[in-house]
Amino acid sequence: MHNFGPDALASYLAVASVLFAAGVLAIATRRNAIGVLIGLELMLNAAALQFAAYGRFRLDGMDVQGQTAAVFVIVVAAAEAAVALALLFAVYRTSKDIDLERTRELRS
Amino acid sequence: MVIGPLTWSVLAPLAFGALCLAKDRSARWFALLGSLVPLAVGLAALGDFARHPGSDFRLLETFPWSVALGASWTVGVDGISAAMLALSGLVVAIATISGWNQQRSPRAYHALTMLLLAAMNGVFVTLDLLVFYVCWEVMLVPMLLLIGLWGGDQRRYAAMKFFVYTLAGSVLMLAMLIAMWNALPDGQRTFDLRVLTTQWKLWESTAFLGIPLAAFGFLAVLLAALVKVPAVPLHTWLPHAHVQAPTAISVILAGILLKLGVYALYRLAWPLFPAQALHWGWLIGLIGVIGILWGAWVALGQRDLKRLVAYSSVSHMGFCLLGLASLSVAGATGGMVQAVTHGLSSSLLFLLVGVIYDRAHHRNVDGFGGLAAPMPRFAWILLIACLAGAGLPGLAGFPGEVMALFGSFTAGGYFPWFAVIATLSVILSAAYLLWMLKRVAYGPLLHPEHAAFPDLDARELAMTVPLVALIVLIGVWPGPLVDALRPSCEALLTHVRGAMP
Amino acid sequence: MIPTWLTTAILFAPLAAAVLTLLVPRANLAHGLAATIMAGCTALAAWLAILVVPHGVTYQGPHIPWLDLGGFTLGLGTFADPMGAIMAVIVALLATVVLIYNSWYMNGDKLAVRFPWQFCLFVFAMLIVVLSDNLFMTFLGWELVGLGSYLLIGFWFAKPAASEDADYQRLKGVGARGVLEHRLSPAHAQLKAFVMNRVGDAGFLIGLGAFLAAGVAGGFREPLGWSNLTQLSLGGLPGTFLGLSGNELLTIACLGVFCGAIGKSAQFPLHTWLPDAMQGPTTASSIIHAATMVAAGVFLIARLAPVMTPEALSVIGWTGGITCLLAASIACVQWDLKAVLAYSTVSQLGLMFVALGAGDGAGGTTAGLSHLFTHALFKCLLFLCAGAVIHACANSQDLHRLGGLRKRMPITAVCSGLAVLAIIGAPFFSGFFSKDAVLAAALLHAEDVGGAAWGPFLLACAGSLLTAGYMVRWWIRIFAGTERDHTLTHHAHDPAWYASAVLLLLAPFTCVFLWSTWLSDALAAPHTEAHAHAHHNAMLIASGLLVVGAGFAAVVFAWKSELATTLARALKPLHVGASELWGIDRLYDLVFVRGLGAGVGRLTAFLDLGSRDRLASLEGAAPYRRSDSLSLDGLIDSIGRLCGRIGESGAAWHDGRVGAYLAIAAILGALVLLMGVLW
Amino acid sequence: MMDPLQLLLPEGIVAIGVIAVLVADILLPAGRKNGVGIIGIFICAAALIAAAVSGRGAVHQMLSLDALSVLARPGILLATILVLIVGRGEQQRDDGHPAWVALMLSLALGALVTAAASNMVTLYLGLEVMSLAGYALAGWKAGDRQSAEAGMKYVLFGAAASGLMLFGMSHIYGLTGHLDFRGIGQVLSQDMPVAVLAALMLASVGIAYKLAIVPFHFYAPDVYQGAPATAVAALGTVPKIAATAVLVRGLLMTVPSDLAPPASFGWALSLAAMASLLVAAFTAITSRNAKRIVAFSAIGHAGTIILALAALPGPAPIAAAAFYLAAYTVANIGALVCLSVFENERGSADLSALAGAMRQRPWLTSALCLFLFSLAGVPPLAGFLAKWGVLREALHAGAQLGRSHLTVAALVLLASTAVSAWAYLLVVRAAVLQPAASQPNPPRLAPGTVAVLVVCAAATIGLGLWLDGFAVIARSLGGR
Amino acid sequence: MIELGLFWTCCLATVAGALGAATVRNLFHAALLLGLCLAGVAGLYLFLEASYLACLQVIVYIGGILVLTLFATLFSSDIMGAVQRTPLLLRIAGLAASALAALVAGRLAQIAIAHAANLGQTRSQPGTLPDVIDGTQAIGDLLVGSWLIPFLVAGMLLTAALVGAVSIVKRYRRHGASRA
Repeated sequence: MHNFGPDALASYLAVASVLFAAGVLAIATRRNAIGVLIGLELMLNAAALQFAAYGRFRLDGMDVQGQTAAVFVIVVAAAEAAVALALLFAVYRTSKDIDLERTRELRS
Repeated sequence: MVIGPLTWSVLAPLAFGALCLAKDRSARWFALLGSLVPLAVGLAALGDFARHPGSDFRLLETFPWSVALGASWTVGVDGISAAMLALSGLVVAIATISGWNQQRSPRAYHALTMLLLAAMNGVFVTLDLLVFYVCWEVMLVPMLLLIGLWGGDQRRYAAMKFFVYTLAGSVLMLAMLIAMWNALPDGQRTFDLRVLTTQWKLWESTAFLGIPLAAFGFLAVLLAALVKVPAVPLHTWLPHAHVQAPTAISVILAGILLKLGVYALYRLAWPLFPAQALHWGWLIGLIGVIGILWGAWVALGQRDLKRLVAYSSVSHMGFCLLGLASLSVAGATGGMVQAVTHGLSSSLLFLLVGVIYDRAHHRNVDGFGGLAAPMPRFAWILLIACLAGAGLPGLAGFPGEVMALFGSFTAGGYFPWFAVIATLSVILSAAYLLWMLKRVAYGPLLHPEHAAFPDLDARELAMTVPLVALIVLIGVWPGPLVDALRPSCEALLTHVRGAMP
Repeated sequence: MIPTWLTTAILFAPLAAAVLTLLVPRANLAHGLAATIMAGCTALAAWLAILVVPHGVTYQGPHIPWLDLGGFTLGLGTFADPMGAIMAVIVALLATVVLIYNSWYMNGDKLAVRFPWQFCLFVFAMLIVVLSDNLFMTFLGWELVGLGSYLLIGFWFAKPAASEDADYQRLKGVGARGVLEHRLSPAHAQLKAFVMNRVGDAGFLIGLGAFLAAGVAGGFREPLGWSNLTQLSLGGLPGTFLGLSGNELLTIACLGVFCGAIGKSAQFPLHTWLPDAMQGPTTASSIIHAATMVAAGVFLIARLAPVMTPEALSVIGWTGGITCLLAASIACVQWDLKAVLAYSTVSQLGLMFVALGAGDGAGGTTAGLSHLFTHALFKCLLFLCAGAVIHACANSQDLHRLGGLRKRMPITAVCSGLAVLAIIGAPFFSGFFSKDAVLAAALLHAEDVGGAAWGPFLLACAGSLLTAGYMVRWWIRIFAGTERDHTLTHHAHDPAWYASAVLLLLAPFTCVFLWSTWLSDALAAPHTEAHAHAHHNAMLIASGLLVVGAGFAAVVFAWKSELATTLARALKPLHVGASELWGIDRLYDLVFVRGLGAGVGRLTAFLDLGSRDRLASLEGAAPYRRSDSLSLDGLIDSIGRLCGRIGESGAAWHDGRVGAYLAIAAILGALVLLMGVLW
Repeated sequence: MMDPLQLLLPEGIVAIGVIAVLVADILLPAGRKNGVGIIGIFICAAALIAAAVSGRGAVHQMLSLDALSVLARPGILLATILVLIVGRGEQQRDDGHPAWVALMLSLALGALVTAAASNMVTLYLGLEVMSLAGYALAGWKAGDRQSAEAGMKYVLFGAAASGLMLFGMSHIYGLTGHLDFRGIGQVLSQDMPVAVLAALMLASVGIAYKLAIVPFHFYAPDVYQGAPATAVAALGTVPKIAATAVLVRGLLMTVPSDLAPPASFGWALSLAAMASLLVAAFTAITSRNAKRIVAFSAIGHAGTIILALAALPGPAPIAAAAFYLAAYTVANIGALVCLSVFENERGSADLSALAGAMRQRPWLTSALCLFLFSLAGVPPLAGFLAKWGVLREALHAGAQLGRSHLTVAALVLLASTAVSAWAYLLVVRAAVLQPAASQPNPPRLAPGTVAVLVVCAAATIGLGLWLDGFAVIARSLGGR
Repeated sequence: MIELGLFWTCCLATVAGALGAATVRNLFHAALLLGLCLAGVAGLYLFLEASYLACLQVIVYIGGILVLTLFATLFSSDIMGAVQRTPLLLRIAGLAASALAALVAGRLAQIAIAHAANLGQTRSQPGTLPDVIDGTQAIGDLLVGSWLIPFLVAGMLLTAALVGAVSIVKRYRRHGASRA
């Protein structure tokens, strides 16, 4: 297929889709909160990659908005990870565990 | 702005209810005063209608509320609502006397009673559909708390069941209300019942989920009303509520709350959707007949006195439905008379059950016997109450029942047959009430310790004797009451018949 | 001219007496006051009768509308015609004398002070029935009469059931095997009487409704007035109503009203309350359950005679005939002296209905009314005599133990003897005259119509035969022969002078000459060749029945008493059947009281709210049981439980797993996107 | 075009407030840090005043200060003030109070930005500011296991939702070449396949998550139950106001033509609304924790709000949604403040722990009942009138505009009202009807808490009687 | 040719890293695989002429987030050991969710490629490596230009995150488990 390659949009979108799906998979199936966090990063990367790719492949040349949006995604991801890790620490302090199967005091 | 008597009949209970919160000792006096205001207003209006019969709305007042929504505080009474207003004042006054010695948080108790009264009066006097609905729902809350806080062992179950059951019954009415409002042309939207009544053709021609809006609205009002009446098979909240509620609240429940269902049919279902009423009248009649018989038969199988009286209410309220549905003047008027008189007689019965519950601390009918010897006054009044319930001529139970029956006999369609079936209830009502009377009051004294029961004291006489007097009065001379109610019923039926194709 | 206040005054005198005596705390005073007022009332009633009866006029008194129901009104008003006037006199007279008698009878009873006002209330109600000018007002009085009966049957409300009453067990007769002793008490008897009357009244109401429907359809403003009802039958009927022809509607109406009469007049199949009603004071029974109230049914049917259709009449005749024989057969084997009288009342009322069933043309109405009037007086007398005996013999009512009282109670013996002669229809006694008229009417009707119409006549004859037998037996066992139980009877004596005077006052009315021709004239009995012929035949038949019945009884009970035992053994099935009251009480107790009443009541109660366990566990104290969903309330709760179940299955998804949360959200979201938008 | 600085004055004040609070935290000595709460309250008040005077306009196609944000701003700020007042009373001796205030202000800032966002980037960032502040607030109860768990779940689910949203945004960007709503709308109004709406829906997942709409509601029960009640009062209201505002703007600016079915946003909205209502009502009745019940009720109320939005376009549905939000906000804050008092005194908001509340604190329990009845929609309280407005819009769209699925949705709303009434009654039963052994006399409530409750109660009753409210709001939106 | 090889290597690294990070049992390995994935994405950024983004990716993600993550795996009681398995139902659901997510993403990508109005599916001037300065400059211009507001908001976001994270850690370090 000629549509795939460094110069084709489809290849980036495909990679991003895989990242996205892998992220969903990780979030859904990981028992360990860190694993879920890893999945989250995968999803965010998929989005960022797609932003960058879409920004690049415009009819009227490169649109820097895509890249910039991706920058924000990375920044927010970092901030999110920090807060998430802080809360994981809190859970670890109170439950001595961050296994999501075992820290389920809140449930119906 | 001058506030007129009808607005006062809603405001006064609210104001006195607020005063009730001040002090434990004075709360009951304020509650009594608060209930006397609507009683006075209602009686005055009723007297006016009895002297000058007419189907018009009197004592009209209007205060604008929302022009955009077409909602306003519009009040006015015709004979029907005047009678209901007087009844509510009377029954709450008597219930207040019944709860005179309430020890547990009397302030809250009396204040909630007043809130309940205000809401009920609001329903009776308003001519605005939105206000009607608001008051209709508001009364659930004080009732919930009154049953749930001052009730018997299973009060929580009973109170919550009452609340959710009646709420579920009336939610569709909200949809109806809004759909009707939407269906009106822009700029003419209003909740004024007098206007809405004239628009009945519009509800017939507006579609709602594939059926005419009128059909949906009729169903909605019907559901709300039948739950409150309560009509079989939507009645099973009633025995729980009655059994668990304190005596005074049972009195209010039986005396007024149930009448709201009937009132809603008279004020909403029939006027707003006359064509539907014509079409489905037989069904209401059938429901009424089924309720009459079923309630009576279940009452026959009861051991708990309160439950027995509760089922007698189910049975008696069936006559209201039958009478109204028959679309005859005699029947419709009779249904309303029955609503009033049942308010008196069932209140009396509940009061008397409360009297012996206070003494024996149980309500099992098999646990009594021969109380007529130590408590002759009690036994005589109980006899009158039972006979009134059984529809003996000369007592209040008779006119309404017989008018409803005669209305059905003279109506067409299935109604004569309904009346034939409903007539069986004269046997059953005599059976369950007098059997109860026999088991409670007559025969040898079952428990020697009951010999020490004191007869009715001054307070108990004060709450029962007015009811007895009214029961005899209306039974002997129902004319004024009927004269006050009949023109409104006649106008209603004329309106309904106008929808005949 | 009749003063306009006259009927009203007659009507309200008893009410005034009731109200006044209610305020009087002393028994004698109350009795005296009531008797005085009732005496005045009797005088007024007599005046009215004098004004009305000789001229055969009808009088419409004041009338007011009571309920204005749009298209029609239901009114209250007074009305007098010969039959009503005579009835009013009889009611007032008997009330007066019974009040006097009762002041002796209840002397010393703590409850005696209640008697006059309850009694006067009853008389008021009875006079409403008698003097009303429309069917609706009659119904009002009808129901109030029931109330009076209810109150007076339950006069001694605190008495225990017979099965637990030592006195009753000591004194009871051995023959009453069909009586349900655990249900035999004033408190139960009053309930039974009221409810069984209500069964009839339900029919009455339906009849009333049918008349009303017909009347309203016919355009009458006051559809239930007597004259309007008469017009109805004369062609004022609508063509069809509810798919019924006018005649059918009228028949239904008549039969409905007759149901009321069946109840009030204790006709088969609603006769079982009357024997139980003997639990009340004998004095009350004498007028309520013998003379007047039970006759109200007859009076009402006679009143409606112009309206009655042939179909309705034949039902009336048959019912009367069956009742007449049935009750007589039971009366033959009763050993309780009041029970014999009670069944004899039922039987005699049946006889009256046989007459009414013969129809106006055959003279049935006048015959029935004549018998009603004569019966009222002699049956009242019989009851008062019975009361004297019971009072004298330590409350014993057992025909086994009484006997030979003629020497100790001569006045009572003579008076009751006269009354017995009257009831068995001995010549020169009032019963002879009226019973002859009844049989004549039935005979004439049977001859006219033929076929099944012979049934009532034959049943009436059989009943009359038995009547002669058991009444003679009754008198012989009480007054003739020798003392059987000295302990019971040795104190016996006639009642106090004023009570004896009452008996003596009533005794002359058993004589035929006080009644005969003027009564039939007053009631406008037809006088034709056929009637004369029928009377002739009926007289022969009646005399024959009398001779056979009374003679047989005299032989058996006065002379060869072992013959009775032999006979009982020979006719064992009949004897046992009659002793068991033909099983009717037991059947009713099983089917209606325990079955349709308590049984169905419990069943519907279960179907409605569920078992008692369920009610006890509503706050969640006990586990939920599947069977409780069968009940209506359980079903409603099941809806709630279903909501809870749905909620629980919904809540199961909220199990605290973040991964699952995202998976579900992603799956649902993706499915919506894929199905709704992307493809 | 107005000066952006003036337009964004409230946002600016709040942003500076965050910094000011942090500075104050450093300056104040330990044990005296409680005064910071006052600063927070004044900052919000100042922002409120600024919001009243700042005009309307757009900033760089990033923020749009239109009628919606003008309507949302006071709501956000007032809710924040109420929570700040309560929090100040609650955290008398907590040295973390300044940080808490800073986070609350951040939450408000995020909400302000979100409510005004007219660009995917600002929308995303605004939501994230709200989220990040919220995550920390949820886990705020020091050393509390449930609070920590709530925070963790909040952050994990929230980040996942924002991941989904970002993914959708990137596709929108790719498909249309624009990140601002207007540009997107312009492209979408040209010839584009309907499927593009899928990207929009994906991008609105973040909003759905903030509103707690099925199926993005799962976190809500757990978080509400575990997080401190005061935090929940903020988390359950402030973001919802913002999310609703931006959802309306997004719908109006991006989604082409009308919202009529099939295969459109309107359909999806009513579907989600019905699902939310039903899930909330049925699941709530099985809950045994008052805050969890409030959480489920919040889900149902979110469903009601988007039911109103499904009746777009036109000012009336927005007015209905706005009124609903107002009614919901006061009642929700009021209820949670009451519950927070009980939670702090009794250690838990489990239903079993509420027994005897009426005996112990009659007025507070009465207030709780008032708020719960308002949430349940009992007239004449605000919740009823609000529900009335939404029903009116839904039935109007259903009958008069021919979207009959909205009529069905309205009936579902009514059914869920009846079912969820049971859930509220469970709380009422536990607190009012359930007797308990005698409890000690409780300490006096902090005056701030009392004031907040009085304000909420007055608003709950007052809004319920303000029938003209819809018309007034609709008129203020009329400029659109 | 080398460029093409590098591209496919990056793609492979990204995909393999992502799938591995999502599936391997050992959490530490998963974190390392995430690093691989992130590096691959950084490479792809270079191919998209987004060198600034690539730098940011390397510094922030691989440098910051990954280290944090690796560090945090130490909380876990089962860093290297036998990981307890996720419930089967949840794994199936996760797979389904992931498959559906892939489907949605793929479909959206397909639509984008087929229908997007102003989207070029291939790069107009292939072959040259990105001009680092220009791209970065453009980003900078944008951030102080029309994207100033997001830029400022991002600053507040970082502040909030910082305050939140620090205070949470502080609060929980002080208190142990209070509710068992």
